[in-house]
Amino acid sequence: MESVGSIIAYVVIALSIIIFSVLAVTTRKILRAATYLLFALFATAAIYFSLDYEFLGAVQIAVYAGGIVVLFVFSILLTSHPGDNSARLASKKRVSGLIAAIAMLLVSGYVLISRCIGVAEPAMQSIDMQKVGATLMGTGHGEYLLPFEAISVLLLACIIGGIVVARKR
Amino acid sequence: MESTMPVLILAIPLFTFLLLGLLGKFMQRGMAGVIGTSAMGITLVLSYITAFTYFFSGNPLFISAGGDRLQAVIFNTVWLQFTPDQIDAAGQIVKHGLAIKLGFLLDSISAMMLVVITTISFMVHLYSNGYMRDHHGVCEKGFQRFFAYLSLFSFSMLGLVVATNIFQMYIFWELVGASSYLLIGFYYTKPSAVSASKKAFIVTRFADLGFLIGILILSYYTGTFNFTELTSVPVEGLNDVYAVSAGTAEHIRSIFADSKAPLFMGASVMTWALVLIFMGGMGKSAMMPLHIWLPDAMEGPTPVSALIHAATMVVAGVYLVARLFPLFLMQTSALDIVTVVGAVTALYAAMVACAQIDIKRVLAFSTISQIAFMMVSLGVTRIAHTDALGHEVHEGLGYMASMFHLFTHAMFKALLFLGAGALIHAIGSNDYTAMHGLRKYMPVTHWTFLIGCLAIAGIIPFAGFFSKDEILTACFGHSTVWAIWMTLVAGLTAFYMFRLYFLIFWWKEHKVHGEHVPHDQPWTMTLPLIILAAISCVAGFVPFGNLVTWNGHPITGAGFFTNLDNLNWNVAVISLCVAIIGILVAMKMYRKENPLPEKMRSALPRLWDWCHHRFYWDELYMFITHKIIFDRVCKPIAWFDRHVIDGTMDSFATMTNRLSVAIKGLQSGRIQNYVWVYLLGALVLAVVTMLCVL
Amino acid sequence: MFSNILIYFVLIPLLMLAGLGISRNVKQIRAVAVVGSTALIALSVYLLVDYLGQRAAGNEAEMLYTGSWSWFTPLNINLSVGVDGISIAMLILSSFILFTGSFASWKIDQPKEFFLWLILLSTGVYGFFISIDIFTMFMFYEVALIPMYLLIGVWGSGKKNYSAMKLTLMLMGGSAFLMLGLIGIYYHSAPAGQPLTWNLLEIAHNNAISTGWQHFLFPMTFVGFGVLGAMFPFHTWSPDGHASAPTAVSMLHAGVLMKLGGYGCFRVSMYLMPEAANDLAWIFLILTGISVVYGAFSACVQTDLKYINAYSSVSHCGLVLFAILMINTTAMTGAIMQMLSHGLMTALFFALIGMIYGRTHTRDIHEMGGMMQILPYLSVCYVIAGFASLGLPGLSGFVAEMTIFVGSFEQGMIDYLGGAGSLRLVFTIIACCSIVITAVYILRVVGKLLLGPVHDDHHRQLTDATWWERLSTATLIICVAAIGCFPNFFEQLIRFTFNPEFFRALAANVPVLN
Amino acid sequence: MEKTMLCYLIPSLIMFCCGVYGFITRKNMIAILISLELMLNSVDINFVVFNRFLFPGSMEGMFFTLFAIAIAAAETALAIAIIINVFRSVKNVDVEEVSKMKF
Repeated sequence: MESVGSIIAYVVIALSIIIFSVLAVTTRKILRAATYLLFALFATAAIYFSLDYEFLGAVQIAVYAGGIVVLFVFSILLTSHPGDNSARLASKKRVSGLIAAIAMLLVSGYVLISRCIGVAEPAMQSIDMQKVGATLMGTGHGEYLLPFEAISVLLLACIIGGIVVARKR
Repeated sequence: MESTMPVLILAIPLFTFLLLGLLGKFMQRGMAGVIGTSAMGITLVLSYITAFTYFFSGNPLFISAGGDRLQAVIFNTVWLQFTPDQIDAAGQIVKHGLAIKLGFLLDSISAMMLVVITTISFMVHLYSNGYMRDHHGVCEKGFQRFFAYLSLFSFSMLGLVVATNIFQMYIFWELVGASSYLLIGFYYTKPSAVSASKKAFIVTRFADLGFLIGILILSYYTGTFNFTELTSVPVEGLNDVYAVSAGTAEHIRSIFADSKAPLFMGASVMTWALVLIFMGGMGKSAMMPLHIWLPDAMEGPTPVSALIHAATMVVAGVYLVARLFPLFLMQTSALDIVTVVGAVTALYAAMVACAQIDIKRVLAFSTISQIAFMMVSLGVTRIAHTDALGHEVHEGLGYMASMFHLFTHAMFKALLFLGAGALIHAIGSNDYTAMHGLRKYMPVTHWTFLIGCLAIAGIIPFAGFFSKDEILTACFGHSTVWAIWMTLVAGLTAFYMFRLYFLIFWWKEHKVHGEHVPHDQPWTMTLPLIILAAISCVAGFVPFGNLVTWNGHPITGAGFFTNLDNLNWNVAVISLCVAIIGILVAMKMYRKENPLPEKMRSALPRLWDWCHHRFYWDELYMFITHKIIFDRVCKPIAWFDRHVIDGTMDSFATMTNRLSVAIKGLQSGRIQNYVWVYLLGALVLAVVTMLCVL
Repeated sequence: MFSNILIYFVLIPLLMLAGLGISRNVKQIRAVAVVGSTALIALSVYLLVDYLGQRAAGNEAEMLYTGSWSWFTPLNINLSVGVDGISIAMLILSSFILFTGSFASWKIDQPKEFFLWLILLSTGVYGFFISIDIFTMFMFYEVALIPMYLLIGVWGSGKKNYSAMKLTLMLMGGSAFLMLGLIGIYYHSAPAGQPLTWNLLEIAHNNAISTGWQHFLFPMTFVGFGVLGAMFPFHTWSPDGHASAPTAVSMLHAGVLMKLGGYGCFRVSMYLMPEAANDLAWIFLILTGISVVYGAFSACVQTDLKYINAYSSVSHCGLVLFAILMINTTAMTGAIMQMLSHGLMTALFFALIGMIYGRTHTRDIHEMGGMMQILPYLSVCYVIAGFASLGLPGLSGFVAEMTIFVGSFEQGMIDYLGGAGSLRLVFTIIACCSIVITAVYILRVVGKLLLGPVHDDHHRQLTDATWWERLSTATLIICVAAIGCFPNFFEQLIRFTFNPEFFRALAANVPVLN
Repeated sequence: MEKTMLCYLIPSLIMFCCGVYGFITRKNMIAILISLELMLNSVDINFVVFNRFLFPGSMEGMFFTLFAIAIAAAETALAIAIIINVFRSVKNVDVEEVSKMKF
């Protein structure tokens, strides 16, 4: 039996994920969409915390909320005038979007409900940073040096690519 | 006989053609005429020597010990080998493969034709030097070209008559057709000349199709093209010398008869072959129904008409039948066809000639009629028997008569044409309505023309009398019906020729327009007239029965007056009477201006119309070629090609295009669409999987 | 490799390409084209002389100058070369037409690019004729086809994009069939257990293609090559393509490229699959027989000079395939003669049409007339070409047609008397009719275009042929006349290949006279 | 009341569906990118949840999410660079208008 606090926390998190996600894709002001996204990301970070992945939650906040959303905001400011509303959606498009989304929801929801019901949260020790670091740097089984290096190269490439693409000619 | 002379006979005209054709425009016009004429003169001399040697030298190559004339192959080289020679193990040739050879076959008819061709050709060359100039003596434009073409024609015609094999004949047959085309269309700026030349070529080409197929059939069965293998046997002990033999022809016939399929559509294959070959002859010799090109061919310059369309090329058909005569003799059904075609054409052409206004057209139809005489004469020739009048008819009399008539007709018809040319040159029109009463102005032309008319009408002692008499005798020997038919045609001939003569030279006094008074032409034009008139007077005495017979065996003895001795006087009297009646009727109607012709015409309007319009053959042909072949065959085919065949091909392209346009929407480039489709696809797959698994 | 003379037939064009690459102005470009094509003529004539010498010395091999260099070992693809009399005839034809074509495009726009593609095309042509490896043959075939698209699309006239696209697509469609056929042949090229091969001679020697497979592969290859040979009903690229193509391209295309079709038909289809050739000839005999008269009838009512000539090509090339299908030594010899003859005279025709079009800017015969008075030289050449086309003795058309007719008729009679049906006989006679129809359309053009009064007074200012035009046409006329006057030389050159020992299709069809 | 795995997965699924809806319907390229982030994020949650509930002893899910976040950052940076570049040349970030490179 969970504590009431954690249930309330869960409900808040789940609701904010749902609400902000819906808002992020339905609002007609792009800057607001970015803000809603930010809240959804925070809520996700909260899920990570609640599942005892503190490091991951921290990364989520730092990279996503702190980095990506800021990028979004800058780019929005660069490409649109504040107060612009995006055009109303054509109903055909909205219907097709809704069909896809609801079909997805139904099919996946059916699978989830029929298969994943009743898996309780097992006990888990909180993961300390040292272990994370060792795993990331190790080369043994279940250790991630190679992907880490690959990610580093990728990020470097992205930096260069971003500069090249966005550079003024 | 060494072969340089025959080679030269062919080479000189060819060389002259190339010389004038390639370099003609760099030389003065008159020069071209001189070169052409003198080259032809040399050829004339060489041909005369050759013919004289053949007929009178007594050389064993040319005449056998028994007095039979032989065929000598002077030279013969392979030009195109179709099937290889079959060689046995020892390297000996077992059987010669099929090959076109080019060579020189000297026998009585080719020697005779050499004389005819070179004589007429030389006369025409000479005459053209005057004719192809205007009244101030300035040469016409294209003078060099004209002589080049004449040389080409002479070369081709000489090559045709000396052919050693039927394919060589076909080759030169086509070449004379082409040179005829070029010469008819000499005045190429005149649309009528252009269409006439086209017509001549295409009609004869159509006939040649039959000729070609005939050759193919004949050569398939016999395995050879060579005349010497088809009709002759080699003479013992001499190389390349042959004697015409009925036995060989009989052997050929047996090859056909013994083959697996001797009959085709009821007639024997050999008859088919010969009739198809004869079809080629019909085209060139303007036999009905392939005669329609010849009257139009008169669009060419008149000397050309004299050379090609009166004396030489048009008798090629007769020559062809004569060349293969032993084969025809073996297949009398083919000969019957020759007879019928000839007889019908003779009457038809004679009737039409009575109602023409253009003097050259009259002469053209007269030519058709006279050639038909030769054809009939060949057609009625059979082996020896007794005729209806109780006379012994010699084997091959008709053949001899035919060749005889060919010879005499060439002379007097060339004379008539050249005379007509002189008139046209003087008057500037082809219609007799523009002439009338010219006898005082152009005496030389008048007298020579009269001689020509007498000769063609068959009045003793002019050339036509003898040859026509022999023909009629041969006809009587075969069938009384045809004999009477041909006698009537002979009468008609006399009538229409004298109608022409009187309308040109008598009828009424000539009206002189302005300063231009018609007069005789310069010597280059009158000299040939006089020479040909002289020949027409004496040619009848040439002992053809001795010189030219189908198997080389003389019918009559040698000597100058033998023709008179050998006349069948019964026939001669009949034909003379008929001819004189014809002349008298013509004289009555046309000597002085009188209303009789007009009355006749209004009395028989239908007949006049039909004759005047040549029985509407041209209209019929026009209908067939334009309305049926062009409009009903060619145009639908062209339409079919563009719309059905090409349309199908295009519709493949259009269909592909439509399909890709239809599919193109899927590949819209909009990532959102892709995602949508992808997602739904994945979901469907998921559902399907679930339904299957669960 | 370079000791084999045949390699130079590909090497010289490649050198010419290099030469064009470095040439700076139009004079240098012309020099490269003329020198190169002259060298090719010299080479092919030398090859001819040497070949005859070897044959005279008693060399009885089927192909001479053979050589083979490995190219892609896993699939056993080699660059194998070798020639016999027929290939040599084709090489000579190609050289002369390239030579005259270079002169005919003396004043072309963008000469460098034009000659570049033209010579690339001829590289393909030469490569095709010297190859005896069917894979490289196919490759060179494609090399010859592709430049055509650009040559027509860029330098053409009229609705050139459509025509270029149509021509290329239809020929490529043919290639698809062809490739299928060739790969099929490869997989049946050797008896089980032996290595597969693309080499023509080895395949023929192995004789391992089963009759059932032949029945499938023969139509594939025959149709594939037949499309290029303008076989009914796959001929419709020809009128449009030729009408739009620039002069030299029309010349090369009708003169040489269409011969690739006929050559391929007999070298691959008939040679490698004799049983199927005998069994299935009747289908294609009907199609090609139709081509012959159909093309001729269509030509009778066309008004565009190039269309007339294109349809006449359909008719004449139909005769080539028709004769090949007779499977008779004489007829097949005639077919090769017809290829030579048609190549030369149609090149002459297209050259002349191009020259007339270049002056009058129209090809409609109703808009021209009396050219004989204005352009005497070109007109006389046109008349000569016309005479060659309608089969006047002394020019090349006659000997080719007569050889075909004699051979076909012989085979037709053999069939007919031997109880094998009268199809060949009937179609031979139908094909013979084409000589009349040909005369009709040729004389129609000559009458309308050259003779008669001048139709358009503006045309009176036109000037007659320039020296390069004269050279080009005169060369072709001399070639046409040479074949027409001395046909036996060419017949003997060609005939060697049609030996039943080599050419197995003939073995079933050895002529027996009665 | 126990918090089962489903409790986490359902919000994540809804988030994903929102992403799908947004991705399909929005025209603004940045909005599309935002939708994409939503989807990515929901997937991240799933990884973590599965790791946490099914394989509590191992860390694969967590690390995968970690890398996914890093890659998402890189991708977003690049995408935004491209969008800004596109905006510079066509003065628009509407995905319908940017069709010059199509076909």
